[in-house]
Amino acid sequence: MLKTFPAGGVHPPENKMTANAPIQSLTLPEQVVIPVSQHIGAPATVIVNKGDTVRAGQIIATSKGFVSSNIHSSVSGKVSKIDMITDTTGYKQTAVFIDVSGDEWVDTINRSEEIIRDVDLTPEEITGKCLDAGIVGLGGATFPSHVKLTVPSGKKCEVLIINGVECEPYLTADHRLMLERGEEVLIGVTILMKALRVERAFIGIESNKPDAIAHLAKLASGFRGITIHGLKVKYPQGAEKQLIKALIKREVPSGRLPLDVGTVVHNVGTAFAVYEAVQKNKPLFERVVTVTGKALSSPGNFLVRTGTPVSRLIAAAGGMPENTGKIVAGGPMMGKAINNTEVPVVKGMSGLLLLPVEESGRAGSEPCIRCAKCVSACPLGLEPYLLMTLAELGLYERAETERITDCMECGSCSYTCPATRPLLDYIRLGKGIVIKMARERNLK
Amino acid sequence: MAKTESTFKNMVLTLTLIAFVAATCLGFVYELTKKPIEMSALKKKLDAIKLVVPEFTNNPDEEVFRVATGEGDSLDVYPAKKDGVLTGYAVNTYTKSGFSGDIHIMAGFKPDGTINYITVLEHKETPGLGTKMDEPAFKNQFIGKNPSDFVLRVNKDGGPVDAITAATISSRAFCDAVQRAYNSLFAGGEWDGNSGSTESADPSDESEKEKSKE
Amino acid sequence: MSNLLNVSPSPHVHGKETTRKLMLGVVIALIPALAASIYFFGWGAIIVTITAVLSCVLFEYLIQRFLLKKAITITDGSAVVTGLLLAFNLPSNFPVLLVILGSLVAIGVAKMTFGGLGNNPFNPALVGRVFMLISFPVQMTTWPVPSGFSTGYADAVTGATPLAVIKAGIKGGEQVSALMDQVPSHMQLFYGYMGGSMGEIAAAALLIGFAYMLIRKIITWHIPVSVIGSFLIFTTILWLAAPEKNADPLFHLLTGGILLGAIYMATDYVTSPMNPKAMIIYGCGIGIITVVIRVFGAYPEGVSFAILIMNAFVPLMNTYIKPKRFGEEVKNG
Amino acid sequence: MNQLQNFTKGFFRENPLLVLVLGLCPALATTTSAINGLGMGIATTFVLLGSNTVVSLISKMVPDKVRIPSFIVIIASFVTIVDLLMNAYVPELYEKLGIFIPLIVVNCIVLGRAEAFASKNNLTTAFLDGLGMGLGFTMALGILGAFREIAGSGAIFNYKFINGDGILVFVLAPGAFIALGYLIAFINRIRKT
Amino acid sequence: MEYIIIIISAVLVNNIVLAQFLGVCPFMGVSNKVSTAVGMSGAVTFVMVLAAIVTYLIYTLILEKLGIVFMQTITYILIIASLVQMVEIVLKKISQPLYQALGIFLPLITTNCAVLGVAILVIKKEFNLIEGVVYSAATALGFGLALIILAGIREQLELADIPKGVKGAPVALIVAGILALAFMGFTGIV
Repeated sequence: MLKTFPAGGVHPPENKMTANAPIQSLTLPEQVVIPVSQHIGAPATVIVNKGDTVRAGQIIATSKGFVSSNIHSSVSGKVSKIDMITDTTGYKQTAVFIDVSGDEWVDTINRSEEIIRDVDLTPEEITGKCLDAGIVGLGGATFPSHVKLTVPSGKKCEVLIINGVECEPYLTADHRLMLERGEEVLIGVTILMKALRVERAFIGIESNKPDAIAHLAKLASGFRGITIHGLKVKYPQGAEKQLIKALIKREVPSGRLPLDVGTVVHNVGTAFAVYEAVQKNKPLFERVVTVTGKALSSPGNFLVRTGTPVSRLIAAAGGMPENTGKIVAGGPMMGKAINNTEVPVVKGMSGLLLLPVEESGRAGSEPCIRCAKCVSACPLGLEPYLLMTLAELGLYERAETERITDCMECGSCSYTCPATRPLLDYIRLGKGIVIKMARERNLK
Repeated sequence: MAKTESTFKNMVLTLTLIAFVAATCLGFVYELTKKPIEMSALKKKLDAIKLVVPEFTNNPDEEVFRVATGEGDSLDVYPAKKDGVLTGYAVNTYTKSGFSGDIHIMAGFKPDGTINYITVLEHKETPGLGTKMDEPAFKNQFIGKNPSDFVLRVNKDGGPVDAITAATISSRAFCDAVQRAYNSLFAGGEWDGNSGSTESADPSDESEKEKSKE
Repeated sequence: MSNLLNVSPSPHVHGKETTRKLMLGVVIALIPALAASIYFFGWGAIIVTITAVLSCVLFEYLIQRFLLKKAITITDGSAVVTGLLLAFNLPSNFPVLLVILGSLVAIGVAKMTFGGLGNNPFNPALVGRVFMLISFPVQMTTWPVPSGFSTGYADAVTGATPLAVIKAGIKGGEQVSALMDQVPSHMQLFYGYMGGSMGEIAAAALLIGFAYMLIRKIITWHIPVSVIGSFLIFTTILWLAAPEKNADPLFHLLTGGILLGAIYMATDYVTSPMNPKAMIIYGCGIGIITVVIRVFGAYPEGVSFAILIMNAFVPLMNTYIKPKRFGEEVKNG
Repeated sequence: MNQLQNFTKGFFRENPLLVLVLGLCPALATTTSAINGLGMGIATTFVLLGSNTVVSLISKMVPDKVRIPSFIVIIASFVTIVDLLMNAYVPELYEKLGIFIPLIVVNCIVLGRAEAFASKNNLTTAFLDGLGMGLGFTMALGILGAFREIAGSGAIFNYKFINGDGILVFVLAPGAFIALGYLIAFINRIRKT
Repeated sequence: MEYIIIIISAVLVNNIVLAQFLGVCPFMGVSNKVSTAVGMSGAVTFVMVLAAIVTYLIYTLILEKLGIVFMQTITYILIIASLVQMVEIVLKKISQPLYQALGIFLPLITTNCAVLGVAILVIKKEFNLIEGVVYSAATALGFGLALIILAGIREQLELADIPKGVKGAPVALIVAGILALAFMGFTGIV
């Protein structure tokens, strides 16, 4: 019996058509645009000026505060300007524009293909290296990894969970990474275990990736304390709390962190980035992105430098199909629709999905028939139909007692609603207001 | 006129005064209506009696007597006499097996026990269903029948009485009340209350369905 | 190009289920029972069904168009389902005019008064049925006897339902074992050979529809199973306590529309609770009240009343019985 | 004009039942037929008239703190008078209205008018107000009773015009609620347009 | 057994509001929220039982003895009014939380015809004192049940799109009507 979380979840069509496409390196663009906020927390402070020459891996913006992250140049070239751009989320933010010339990397980076297994750093040194290398959670949340590696006194991490679930339809970046860089991933896991001082690590992988499970299981026999666990295919299996529940049967209480139940979750992509940062001194400036869509002529998985405009990715995948109606940065369930193809690839972008016109629109909202499908789909045991109505009518106090802030915006409710009601849209709206209300109340 | 102050003396005085006036008025009206109320109650009773027995010249209300039902209580019987000759009895009978609550019936018998006429005095039956027991279509099948050979049983229970459609229970209750009157008066209360013709054996067992489907 | 891109919040894909498909699914699930009804009752079943469905849809249209002046939503199929279920709860010889009146009550009173689909606290078809049952007890309780496909309508031969026969008999002091000879065998009951409301007779056909709805995930098991479960437990207890005064549980299950109610009426989305815990309580409530009314009350069948009564409790259940929230049980640390 | 309005407001603009939604219990319980409804309405009107008149007359004399008890006593006296009179002279109607005759005493309309209107106005005004309100209430009960009688038993003023039964539910409790609900909804609708 | 029949009859079969039309005004008036409905039910139960006892005693010991039964209405309403006042004062003194929970409903109860109605019915039905207490408590329970159900439904309807003219009292009456329809299923249980 495969493990999974007990309540809620949906089964969208998987559409993982790039599962067998090996990772290709994307050629460098003429110009990259690197935003200073590619993570959760305070934006980094730019430390280069217009006209400066930079090399790949050179730090161009430093983290501001504990929950923040360094930003590195992903190419070599000249800073042409520092300006505001609209990023994938639709917000304006500062970005560093670099005209590419050649491909010179910072000297300290070990560019050899050799795999270095031995780790002889202390936990603090590992955390420090992650901080320096600007590592953030690559599953999509982009939470700075060094924060998660710092266990506050009084708390103890018992087991490390590695997220190789990739439950979003279409996406295969983590899947390919596990297949092609399995050993590096496992070394990365070992490093994380060391940093967290834990003896055991569970890697959870959805059972629709049997090759990855087999491959990693074989490799894991050479690593101490790492076990591979096949999981049922169900969205959102990859959500942190759901994964924890599935693997160690503990529920993270509302408003608390995984560490409160003795665990920390990292993505396989992050584990790989940690490997590169610690063993190869390579900061995080490139990542694997799945470029996919039913109409694309050659969808695939690409290793791409941050700051590359997504138009380059689309071109590499065979060019924009005629009937493209929507471009989504990320997966179809939680990704963000972008409104132009010049937005840059950022650390957290795991996929680029091109939806045809007929799949891009939304059907009109019909009256709620109280079928309760949203309630049974909600992995958090919330009542989306009620939260939506409360948000719609502005009954925020009641929405708060109905725990609107627990919502992780997985989209299962909207996906499943037969009346195509914009459940999540309203819940997001209400949640924002409720969080604001709570914050103001706390200030008083 | 100035508003009266809310002093204790004033309050007591006002209330007492109002109460006194009110009580006086009521006492007066009560005295005034006492007779008419009694009269109307009597008239109602006499009207019912008149309806169910042949012509009479006496005042049956004055000659009322009680007969035991054999169930621990008794019924009022009003003898109707024309010029001193007995023409019939009006029996104020009841049943507990009504669909919703007791039913009171005035049943008129000729001296030989033949049913003369019946009228329903009081009931809480379902309008449109049980209420039909006071309509000729149902009642008339009892006229001229003598319960000594006419079994007071609805045809569903094997008797000759056509029950009101969808109101079998009220029909049964009606039969039960008439049977009680007949037995008390003519069978001297020698009636075990359960001759099989009615289902009133156990008054607590009223959970009968009315809407019998037929 | 970029101007033409569609930008909307996630999720960007949607499941295949739509209101219309769900309603169509319910209709499909009702087809076996309809077929059985037509087989046993003939033209009457067809006339009543068509009248009910058409008038429900028509009333919904008229009320939305002229009274509420709202968008017309008859195409969502919910009025069709209401019409079908109302027809299933009527005798197959029910006068056409009264079928139309019943539809008006179901749609006009029970549904549109509250603002239409999704807002009504009570099951419209059942409000229609109970309204008619109380208003026209005679017509509502004269059932045509099954006769193979018959072309008779108003002049059909009528008879009592098995449940009514047994109930009347028990009240008349007869033994159940003797009464059982007067009603069809359990096997006949299972196929639907008995007098009764159009849709309630054929247990086999209803169960086929149930299986279909479960497989299609139109409904979950919670409500039907808890209704039938509590119903069976209660009737079994009564039966074991006094086998000569109470019909056996299987007989109870196969008669009097409990299956129709449990599978199709109690599971009505709008008027049933929103989470499994509440659904089970709701279902048990229906099962128990049904038996109470059947065994102790005036009406031989109780399932319509039981569902309406539990409908009334649904808002309270939705407010006070919450699904198990994730992260609720684990205490700090 | 003003006095005329005092009289007419009870019929439509401030109809105690259909607009102010007061006096629901008798309105539901006694309207099984038009006659019963009207009978109840007239009984209430009598009490209203009497109490309004007397309250208006003596309100100045009554100290504030015992105002409500005094009014209640006055109203209760009139109710008892109506009760006795009806018992004596219209016994059949009396029987049908039953407990709802003594319950006029807690009818919010009566105490409401006495307290909010009659105690603050002169005799004529209070009298007209009581008459208007009472007749307005009577009218509403009559309409409701007529509707229920027509729909429920196919008759009007006990004259049966159809063969057989009507829609029985309308002479029963559920029909009372539903009919009154739609009647008020209907009034709401014409008031707003 | 007798008491059980009284209880079932008063709560389900002859529900005071849904079948007997008593206490409809508070039934409509305080059914907007479940919490107030619960408070009202509590207060009504308390007063109803108390009033039934006191009026019963007064009736049998004074009115009947003196032969002034026609003074019933006037005496009862005065008893209930002063009872409500007294309860209010006593409650305020002995239990502040209880007073806060029930206090605001108490003045409304004077004009709740269910209270007076029950007091009269206890006499009319020829109950003895204990039966009267059981009957009044069960009636109050039935009142509370209907009130809380209606409040639950009305709370939910707050979130619904009710047509304009029907909103408010009409829809509450129609819900009550359907509720009465459903409760008719209990006919004949006792």
